[in-house]
Amino acid sequence: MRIAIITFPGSNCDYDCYQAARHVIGADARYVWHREEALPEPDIVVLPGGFSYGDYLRAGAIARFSPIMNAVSRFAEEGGPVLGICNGFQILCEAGMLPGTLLRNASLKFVGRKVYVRVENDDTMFTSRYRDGQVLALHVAHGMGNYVADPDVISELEADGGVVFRYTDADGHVSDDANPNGATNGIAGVINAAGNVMGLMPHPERSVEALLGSTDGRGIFESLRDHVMGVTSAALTATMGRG
Amino acid sequence: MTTSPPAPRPGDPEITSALVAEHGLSTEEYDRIRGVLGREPTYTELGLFSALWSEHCGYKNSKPLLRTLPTEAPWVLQGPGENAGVIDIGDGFAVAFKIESHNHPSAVEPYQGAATGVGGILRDVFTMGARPIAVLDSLRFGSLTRPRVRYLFAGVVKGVGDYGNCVGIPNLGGEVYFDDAYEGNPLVNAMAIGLLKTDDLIRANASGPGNPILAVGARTGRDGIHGATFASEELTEANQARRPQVQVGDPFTEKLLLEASLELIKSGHIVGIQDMGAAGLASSSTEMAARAGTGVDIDTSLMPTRETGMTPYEILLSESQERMLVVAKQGHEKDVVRILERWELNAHVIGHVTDDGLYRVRENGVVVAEIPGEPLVDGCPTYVREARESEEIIRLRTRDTREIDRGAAATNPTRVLMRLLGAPNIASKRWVYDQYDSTVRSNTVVGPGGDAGVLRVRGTHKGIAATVDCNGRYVYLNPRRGGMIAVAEAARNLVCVGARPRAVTDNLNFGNPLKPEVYYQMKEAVAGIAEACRVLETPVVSGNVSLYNESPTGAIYPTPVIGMVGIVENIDRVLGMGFRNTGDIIVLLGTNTDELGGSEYLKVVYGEVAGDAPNVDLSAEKSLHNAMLDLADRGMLQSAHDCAEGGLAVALAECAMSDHARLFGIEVKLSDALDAAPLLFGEAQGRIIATCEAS
Amino acid sequence: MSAFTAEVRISPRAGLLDPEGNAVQGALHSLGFDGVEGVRMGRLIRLRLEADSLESARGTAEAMCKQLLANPVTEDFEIHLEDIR
Amino acid sequence: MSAFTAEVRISPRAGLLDPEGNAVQGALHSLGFDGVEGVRMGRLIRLRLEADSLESARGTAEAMCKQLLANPVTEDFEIHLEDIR
Ligand SMILES: Nc1ncnc2c1ncn2[C@@H]1O[C@H](COP(=O)(O)OP(=O)(O)O)[C@@H](O)[C@H]1O
Ligand SMILES: [Mg+2]
Repeated sequence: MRIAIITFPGSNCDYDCYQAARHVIGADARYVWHREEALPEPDIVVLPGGFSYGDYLRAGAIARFSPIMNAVSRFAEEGGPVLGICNGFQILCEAGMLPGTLLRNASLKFVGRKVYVRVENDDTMFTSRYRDGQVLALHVAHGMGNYVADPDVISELEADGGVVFRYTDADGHVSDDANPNGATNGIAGVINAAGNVMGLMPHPERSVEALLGSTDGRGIFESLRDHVMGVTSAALTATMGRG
Repeated sequence: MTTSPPAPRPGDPEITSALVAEHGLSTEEYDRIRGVLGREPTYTELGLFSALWSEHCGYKNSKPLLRTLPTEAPWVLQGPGENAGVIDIGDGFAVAFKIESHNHPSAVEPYQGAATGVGGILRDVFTMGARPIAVLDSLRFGSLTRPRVRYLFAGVVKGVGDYGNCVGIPNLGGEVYFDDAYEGNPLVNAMAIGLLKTDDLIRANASGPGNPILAVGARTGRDGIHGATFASEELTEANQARRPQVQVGDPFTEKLLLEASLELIKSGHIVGIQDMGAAGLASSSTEMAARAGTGVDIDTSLMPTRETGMTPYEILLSESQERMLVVAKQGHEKDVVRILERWELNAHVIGHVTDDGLYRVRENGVVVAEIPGEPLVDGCPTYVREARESEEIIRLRTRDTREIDRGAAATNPTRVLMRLLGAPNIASKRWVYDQYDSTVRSNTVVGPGGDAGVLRVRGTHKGIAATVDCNGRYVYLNPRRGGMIAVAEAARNLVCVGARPRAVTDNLNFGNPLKPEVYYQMKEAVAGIAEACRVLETPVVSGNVSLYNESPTGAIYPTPVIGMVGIVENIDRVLGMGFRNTGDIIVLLGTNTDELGGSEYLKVVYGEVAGDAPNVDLSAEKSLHNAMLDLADRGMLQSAHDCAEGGLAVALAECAMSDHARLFGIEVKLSDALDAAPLLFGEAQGRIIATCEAS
Repeated sequence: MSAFTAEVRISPRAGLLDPEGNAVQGALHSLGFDGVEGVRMGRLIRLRLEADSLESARGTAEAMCKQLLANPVTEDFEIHLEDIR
Repeated sequence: MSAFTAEVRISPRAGLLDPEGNAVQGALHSLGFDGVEGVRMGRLIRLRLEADSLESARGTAEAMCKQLLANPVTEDFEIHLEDIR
């Protein structure tokens, strides 16, 4: 399984994603510099967190014009899984690959701490290893995670399983206190209608080892591995059948 | 190569005694400059001497004291004098670290002042070939009741956070104190730690005559001209007006510089690299040459500038941020430029290394400064000043604290405990560190909020622990003891997480050294630090001096901040401060004593700063640390926390409440024959609260 | 060719939440500026550009806003040009 | 009492580095807007306030800028008022 991790100038969680993908999931992880025009035939593309272009103007606004983004959007159009984490989520929104946008945190302060999120849709290629209602302990670290979209977009997301993660307390209850950034309805992660592009503000890649306090983030990478392996073996069967 | 002495540059001001004084140079110093040159200096040369012979670069009032600090141990790979100190941690890895102050800039513009402070210290670390892996911040402000203080506090924290967060370096801890003594002159000290393969260590030398010198990174503007001199005098109304233009940080460019520099160092195309920090191009180029015993020949008209019409004087002294000076191997310029361009950075050759030992600056080829390099860098006169202890402090120290204590602790211990827990100096600092990313790079085992931060070292079974500490009130009451306590407490914080203390970086924040009372504090505090570092086997490998920390309200508390790094041999044995299981046994390692001097109790309940700083027995401290490490290593402990401000009662409460999602109750029996106040709230040193399983 | 300065004023679209504006308004109230309402935080971008005519400068500036400077989903913009040559 | 809208235009002081402006300028160039120079990023704040007169509204707005809205060390501001009642 090959994971392409796109590195923009200012990305700083590319290393964490690489380590998680390679050493925890055992994937063939590769960094792809944003100036490249082609992807190295990956099974999965990850847009990691950080501060691409310093978050200047708006988070993700400049990065989305990077040459590699054409290839990323083609990859997504063909159904390839694209995961945007934190700044990666912001880039996907700016690029129009996910609905809505991420404004400054309601507190106007950067927030770096442990949060809890509830799995709202376990029927995706990113979350199949979780159960609906499961509460995960993950870290957030962002200044612009306040998810907003037009009211009808929000209703649609809510109705169609577009909301994948929601901030809650440790017991799975939604509250203002549990919401680190003021995001509408406590939305922490969303997925596109086709089900292959997901963005989230918390960092699953930082919660994959018990030594560091939580392994709750592994599920996303493991779900993706299941998805890729499933597809691959089906494709294999199909080829052999035709032969 | 011989050149005729530089002629005055058209447009430069004439050198008068007033101009010399404005450059912070005394008449004797000016005479010495004329002696070095054998003629009058040009304006450009005056600027160079002024910067390099400032306190900030030349350490003129602190060098004799600094020489008394222990700096050696078998594990020290690089002691003071380089961009950062470096220690060996085994398994082929080394750790580089240093602390730096940005007090004056933060008093003027808290956000940019703090941000650029973090930027500078990160560059000091990665120019050693080390990848920055942690930032710590040590902060002091006046009383939070004042709006200006709240503005400074909020701005500084945001500045520290935004910069480190953007570059992607986790914050591992720090400290924040509030006291009127820092009103008008906040302290902002930032420490950075980097990890490197021992083989990748590089020193900032301009060796090899003929080698090209390149300016890399941001363009040069007029920001911060004379920042080094500004940092070397008191903040007054008068110099507020001619203070340097604010330096603006660009963490985005810093991140690119970081990656590019590490790649350059690995590439073998360069011989040395240094940040253009305080006194900018002037100090970086002269220091690199001095270390190598070479000379340099640079042309300021080749420096890329951001503003028009900049003079050599301005270009040499600008403190524009995110710039580096690189000495490449001759013939490898193109490779260097290629690497930098990939990181979207610019590089320009501005001169070359020479073998004549001269520091030569040109403008469009015309020599505007030519100074023997050695005296410029090392010839700054040093002074041993008059030292005299302040009568007032002697009076405070010798006050009987039992007469101040009117029995609050005995009558209502609960109420006192609640007040102490709510006091700004003791209350949780979450408001601060929740604005910092402490988990990026996925190595943080213990983040801010514990006794010390701990990172694992990938590819080994080890961890690196770090803390910053200083109780300025103790140093004020008794500078020698206060200095010792700062070191002892830092070491104790490290052993509490299971790390063996290894080395120190110190930031000596003091007032005006020309005042005998202030110089006395420096001298005594440094003596205390030196002694404690000897006994605890933690040599000083890097540091920084920040003097003239005064404001209209007087000198700050003498505040020698100790940054200490320790090694965890077995990362699975790391301890936290919070209690773990109901039923665990709480034990106190160390002894309660009958001391209340300098305590938070006296300050919070009675508004008094008085009595002697707590006694410290360094050899007992050392035994305590060894015992603690032994217990940790055998896996016999569940948690450990040192007793600091607020004493035993506060420390116990902190252990019980460290995880707000999981609160514990406690039941302890104290059998000492002590009054309630010293027993519960005294700040006796050398105490650790540990827990172990009941069996 | 002529040179122009452009001032681009970007503001959050009416009706859209403006957390920063709310926070600033709260801060103004607590400083005693009670009569202040409807605080909206936007961006001001100033730049110089070359173009043949005012119309073509406007066209360029609009294109820059649509493509990059303003977020089409959440922000509105106005362009103010001045001929400086 | 009358009501006013105030538009506060805040920009980085001349000579100070503007890293955000540099990044935006670089992005504009790489999008093909070559003739763009001197990009400076500022802030635009719009609000409504009550005051007896235009002068008193200006006084209030200036006080707000000095105390909170603009950074006196790094930014310059302009105030534009309009009477809306
Ligand atoms: N400025 C800061 N930045 C990051 N962490 C901080 C800061 N100030 C305090 N902390 C963290 O808060 C905790 C308590 O600080 P302090 O009371 O100074 O502890 P101690 O007395 O053990 O040194 C420590 O873990 C410290 O690292
Ligand atoms: Mg402390």
